[in-house]
Amino acid sequence: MLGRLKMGLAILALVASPALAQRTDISVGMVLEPPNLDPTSGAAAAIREVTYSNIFEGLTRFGPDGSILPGLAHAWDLSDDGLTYTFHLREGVQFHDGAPFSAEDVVFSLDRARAEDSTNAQKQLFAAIETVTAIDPLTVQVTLSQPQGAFLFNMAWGDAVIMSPASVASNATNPVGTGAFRFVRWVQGDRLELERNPYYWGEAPALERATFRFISDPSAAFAAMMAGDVDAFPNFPAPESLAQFQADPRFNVIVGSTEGETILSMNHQNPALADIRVRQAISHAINRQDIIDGAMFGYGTPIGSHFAPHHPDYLDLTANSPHDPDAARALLAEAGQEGLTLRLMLPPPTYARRGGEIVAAQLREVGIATEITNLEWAQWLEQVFRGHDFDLTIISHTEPMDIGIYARDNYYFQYDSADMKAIMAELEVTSDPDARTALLQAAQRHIADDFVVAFLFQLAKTGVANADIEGLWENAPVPANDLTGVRWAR
Amino acid sequence: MRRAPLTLLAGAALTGVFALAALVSLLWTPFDVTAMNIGARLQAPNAQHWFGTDHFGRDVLSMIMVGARISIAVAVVAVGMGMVLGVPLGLLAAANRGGLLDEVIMRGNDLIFAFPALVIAILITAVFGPSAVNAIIAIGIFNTPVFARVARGGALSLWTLDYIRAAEVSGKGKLRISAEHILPNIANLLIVQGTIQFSLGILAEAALSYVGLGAQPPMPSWGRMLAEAQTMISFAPHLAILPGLAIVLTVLGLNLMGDGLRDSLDPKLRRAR
Amino acid sequence: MSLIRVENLSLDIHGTPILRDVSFDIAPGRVFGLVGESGSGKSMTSLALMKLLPDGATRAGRALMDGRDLFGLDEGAMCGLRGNEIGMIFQEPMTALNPVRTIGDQVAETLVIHGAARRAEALEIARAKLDRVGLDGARFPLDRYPHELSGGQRQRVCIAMAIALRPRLLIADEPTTALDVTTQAQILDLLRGLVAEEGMSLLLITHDLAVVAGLADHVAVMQSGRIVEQGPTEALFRRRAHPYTRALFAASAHRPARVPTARPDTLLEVAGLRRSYALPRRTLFGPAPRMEAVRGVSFALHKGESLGLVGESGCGKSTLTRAILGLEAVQAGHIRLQGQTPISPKMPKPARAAMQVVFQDPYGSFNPRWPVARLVAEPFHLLPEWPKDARARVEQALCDVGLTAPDADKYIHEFSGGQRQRIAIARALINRPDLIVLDEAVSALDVRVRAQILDLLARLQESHGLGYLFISHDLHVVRAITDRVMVMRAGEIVEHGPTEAVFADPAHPYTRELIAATPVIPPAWMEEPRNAPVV
Amino acid sequence: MLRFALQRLFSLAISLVVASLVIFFVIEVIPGDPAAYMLGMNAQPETVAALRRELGLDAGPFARYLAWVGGMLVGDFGTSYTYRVPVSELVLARLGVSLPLTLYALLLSTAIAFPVGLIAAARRGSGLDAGIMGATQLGIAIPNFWFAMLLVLVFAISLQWFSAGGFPGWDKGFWINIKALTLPAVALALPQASILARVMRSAVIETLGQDYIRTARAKGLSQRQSVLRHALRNALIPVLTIIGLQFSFLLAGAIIIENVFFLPGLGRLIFQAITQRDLIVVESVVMLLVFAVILVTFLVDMAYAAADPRLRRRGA
Repeated sequence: MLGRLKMGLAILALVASPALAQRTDISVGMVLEPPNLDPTSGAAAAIREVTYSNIFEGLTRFGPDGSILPGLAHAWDLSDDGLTYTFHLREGVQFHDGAPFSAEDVVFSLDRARAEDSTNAQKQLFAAIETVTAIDPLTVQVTLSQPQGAFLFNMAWGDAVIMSPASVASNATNPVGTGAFRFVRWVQGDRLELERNPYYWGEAPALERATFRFISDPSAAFAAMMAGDVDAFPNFPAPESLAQFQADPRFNVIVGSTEGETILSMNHQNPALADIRVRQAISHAINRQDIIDGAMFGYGTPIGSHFAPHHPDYLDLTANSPHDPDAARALLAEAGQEGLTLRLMLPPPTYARRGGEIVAAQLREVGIATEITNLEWAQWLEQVFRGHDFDLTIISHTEPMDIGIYARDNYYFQYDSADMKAIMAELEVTSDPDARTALLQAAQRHIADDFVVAFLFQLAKTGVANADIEGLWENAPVPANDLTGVRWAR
Repeated sequence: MRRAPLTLLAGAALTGVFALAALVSLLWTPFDVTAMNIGARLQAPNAQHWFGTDHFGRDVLSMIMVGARISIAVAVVAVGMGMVLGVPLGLLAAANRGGLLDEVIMRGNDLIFAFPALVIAILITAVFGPSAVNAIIAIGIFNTPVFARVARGGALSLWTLDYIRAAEVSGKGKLRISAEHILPNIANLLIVQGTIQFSLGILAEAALSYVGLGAQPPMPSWGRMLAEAQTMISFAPHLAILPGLAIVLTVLGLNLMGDGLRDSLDPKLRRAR
Repeated sequence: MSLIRVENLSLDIHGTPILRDVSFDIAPGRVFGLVGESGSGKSMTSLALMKLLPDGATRAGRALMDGRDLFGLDEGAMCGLRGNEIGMIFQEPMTALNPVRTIGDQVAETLVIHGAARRAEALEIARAKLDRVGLDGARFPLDRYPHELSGGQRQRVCIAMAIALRPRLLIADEPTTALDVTTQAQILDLLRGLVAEEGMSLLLITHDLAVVAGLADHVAVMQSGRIVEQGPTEALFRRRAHPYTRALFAASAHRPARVPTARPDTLLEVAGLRRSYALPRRTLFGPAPRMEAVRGVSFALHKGESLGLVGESGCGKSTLTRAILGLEAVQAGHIRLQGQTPISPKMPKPARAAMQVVFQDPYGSFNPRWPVARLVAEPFHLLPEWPKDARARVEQALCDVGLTAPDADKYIHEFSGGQRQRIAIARALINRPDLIVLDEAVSALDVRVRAQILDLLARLQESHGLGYLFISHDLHVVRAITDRVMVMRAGEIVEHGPTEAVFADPAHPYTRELIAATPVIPPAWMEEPRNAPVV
Repeated sequence: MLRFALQRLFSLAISLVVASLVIFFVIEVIPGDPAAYMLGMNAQPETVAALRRELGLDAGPFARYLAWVGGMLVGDFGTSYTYRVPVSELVLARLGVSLPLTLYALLLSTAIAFPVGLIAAARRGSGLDAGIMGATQLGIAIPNFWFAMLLVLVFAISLQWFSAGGFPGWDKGFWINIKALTLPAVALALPQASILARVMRSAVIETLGQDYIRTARAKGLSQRQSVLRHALRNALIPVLTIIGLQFSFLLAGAIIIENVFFLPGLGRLIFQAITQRDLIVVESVVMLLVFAVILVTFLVDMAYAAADPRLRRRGA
């Protein structure tokens, strides 16, 4: 380890001489540190931001635009009944510890994820799988219990990566995958280092070394970028500083889209909020552009339903609930809810904390008082998400294509609509693209008309990078910092 | 000796300005402190907004005035709590000096001192949620042993005096003596310590609300104003500088006042000057 | 021919006049005594000579030594002078030494700082000097720390330090005031020997006329910053020309006129009293050794009687006093007041009412935040209920002790030390007790005030039929005010009997030692001035 | 001395037991489940239950307390829930930052405070003294996080003399790390130095009023000599107490500063562990800090005894 490190330093010293060569190392800033490095046993986005595609790979993978690309499987066949997928695996792939990759590893990984005692945070991705069988070392057959339109999409998630049984137990601290980079070391609380995997099956990445630095404080992040301690900050935590980076030729500001629909969630168990007039009033009280300007300094796209604007099936429904305080007041009067007081629980991210203050001010305009409580994530999960002990909360739902949450039983906002459930059930078994589009748009309209929650805006991905870096993902279809295509231009 | 009234005056004047601002804010502020005007955000100080506006377009002067109220209220109540709990403990320990109760109280004190204060504050807010009340509790807990120690120290030296003997000979019990003779005579010490703790309380409240554990929005507080301003310091420096100055000047005023008070209340120190 | 000549020394501190036109000569090899009551300016005179005055002092006059005016020297020159030409020792030996440095080191420092010797050599000289002041090398190696020595031993270290460079003038500011009488005698002997041997002059500052009488060749009497009278000791003592000198002498020899009031019935009975304290353990698991403060003390005090208790510090008289006052539990024996319930910390309140106390320190005896009326009334707390005529009784008590009724509304800081002691007595009288314990009650007072308080005590005893337990280290006072006396040493009463008998013919060697050590003015000097030879 | 030490050790042990109980049960009642936190919004209840079993969270609180305390006695602090590495490893790595930072800040504050306090005491009442006292008042009044902000703005962003934060690691060389710790240490040291200078000044002034200083002056020592030879060592005793207190304060109290300079120190570990409900880490680190404080207090007591011969023989 030390020897390797010294060699690395020597190489670094050689290549770091000015104008000799392009830089081949990068320091990437992240707001949150991953708690551990096993994406199959933990939900933290930070785990994926480090490991996705860099260390671990799945059968399929997301491209920068959200399309599904071949991963460890270079091709696949689907049976006519839509129940059996046959994956053809790549040849000559090996894990970082030298273990060869084969169909058995796929069987192991998928079986582990759906087992009784699985601790996979997205276990529902695997719910449709009936059996997984290795036909031969390079062929795997997956049988589903019912056709699933999104199966290949599901297999591209970070939670569905393939691991080796030999190293699975220690992946939390010493991840061993098949990706283009391998794990070097992790200084907890500070940084995590990767180096190029010389035995990578695909095209060798341009970078030789990559360091992720964990900087949670927004002003520290700003300082680190400005001082050149960090080369890129793909999810920069302080949108207010972006204008300055934009004005500085040393930096590129990368503004892209995410899958994060940011909503003002309402608890339908609260008798006042069970009344659609109150919910509609709240929706009219909200001024989306003020929230985007005030909280996100202009970064974000207003939405009128729970759907990503960059998706082809998106419908712009913002006109359904325009900013109209008078209408809001009238609706509240009609519902007999003047003088309503609601508890607004806010998780840590800026969009929630700042957005919450603006929302509170806007609700006050129409006569709704709010009591703001700032919660940490753990408390938010326990109290709001699991305990349903809240009236209002602001949260960004970052999973892709997650409009289905409005059809879930006993989901935290406690919305219960038979119509919505019917739409989603039909969608599940529909594979015709036009029919799917129609269903998805019906779903968008349904929840917008029901004013289930107040839809605020689509979270933007705002990153900052050294102007000489190219190949960073602009958008975030999934949380990831895929470094395989990143290179220094000069 | 001649400097004492000057520091006292300067300190009282500084503190008075902020106390006055806090009082006035109860009745009137230049602007509604919670009213947002996103269009008018991040204005530098100008004729209309003397201290400029913040990222939500709120008036910074109004926020600083209300923030003074929060800071002072939290610090006063926390110091009061420390006094109410700590002074009787200290008196009790001194009355039983050398005894088991004394030992238990003093060891308990040491133990509280041994806990890292900010960490405990974070734990308290993790249990009860962040709020001004919990900030008060956290600061108050750490004020308690301070006052216990000061009260005990002052009381111990008094317990050796003959008028305490005389009171004992007059059949007075420890508690009665502590209340009648000891407490009034350590009042000076407690007032001086109270001023110091008050200023520390302001700093502690600022630190707690800076990390988001103090008063919750929309109530403005100096610490949170600083935290929010931090990322904007390079293009809206007034947001970071003005609340910071408010903290510095209030604490400075209180410290000067504490020094002045000590000098004028403690004849021993007055002689030493 | 004089070693040092002070001319018209005047001193103000922050504008307050302290000294006015003080002039005197000290001859080589002679002892010059400066006597006066507290606040008369005698210590300031010595500090002025050393130029160690506090901030804010302004000075006029001259102090000539070898024709040089000390007051005209700069600080550097003075540093060269102090410790070298003029040595000085102070009143409080317990705090005069640096607690964190060894005694050898501190004595040697005098030599090193003046460049008189290198360190190793200086330590040798320090050894010799310590031997000279009576601290032999076997028991007092150079690496002892001050806290390991008693007060008298520390004063010896201070003396060794002051004489290390054989200065020509030694200033001793109340060198024995803080010491026990037997120790005082030894230190005075030592100073006398040093003056004779080393041929240096001594400026001895004291409030005690008897000390001066035994030691000084010349005496100056100071009052309020002025020297009112000076001259050769014996002549001055005999002549007493100035009224103040006369008053001072009269007061120091004062014995109040007493009428015997003792009756045979027992007021206080102490039988077989024992009290010991645990000391820190010497070994980890062995039993803690105990210090026996009081070892089987028995005595009785009769109604209207004045009983003295004398002894040096550490003899156990404080513990005994506390036990009698019911502030401390005892391990064996008992104390009864008028044959009632035994006295103990848990005794019922009314049982305490028959006994009161007056303490030594007139400044620490009163809560500064209470008016005198409340202070004096405090013992009413012992009564079953607060008397309706409380105010009248307070005023009566104040009048009894020579104060006035309006004084009841003042605060304690408005009174002088002697007046405070009167208030303390008023407080003790308020419940009309039978017994008053006087714990060093006049020890902190100047002689003239002391005489007045003694008169007051004698008068009150007569008028109120009081019993006194008079505890003191001062044999003069005990002799003046008591009927019987007990001598206490190491927790035991070694001798007791009628006061005059004990003083005239002490039986126990320790009593004899005590009496011998007490400095006295030769009785012949004290005859009325008209008999004195004219000088 | 030995007896004194043993006595203090005994009360130290009792304090630790009480502290461990308080810490464990306070942290137990914190709402929020580490397993739920780790698995996020989409996790199914049985998945959370499985993870709880895996982490050993299904045992009763009392059993877990005993296991925790028992483990600590043999040097096993348990395994972090989220990081999945031994707590002792985490803590050791963080100490590698926090300890040097604390010592650096302490060194700075002492190096500033000693001469400043001494000069102010020696020139008591002068304009210089007034100036120094005013400056220290200001130093105490400035919140250290605000000061840190200004330091970053000036020295890292504008002048670029220092990096804005981070910690290269000791394997990268000594000076580079010292440089990285300089701004944080300055931010931490300023208020501490101000306090220490004031304590130093009043301690020296107090000792200067002692009788033995008068004795020393009467021996012919100049004002300066008497300060250096006699006042200083006696004045050190209260100063030592403050330094002891500051050590423990800095060790844990640097959370905010560690955030501003994104240093991987103990304070941030605790903060992060609390938000992630990594309770075993919180418990162990708080316990360790309490232990450190109690130990430092003990050492300061022992240092007193060494500095002051009057205490040295107490109970010997």
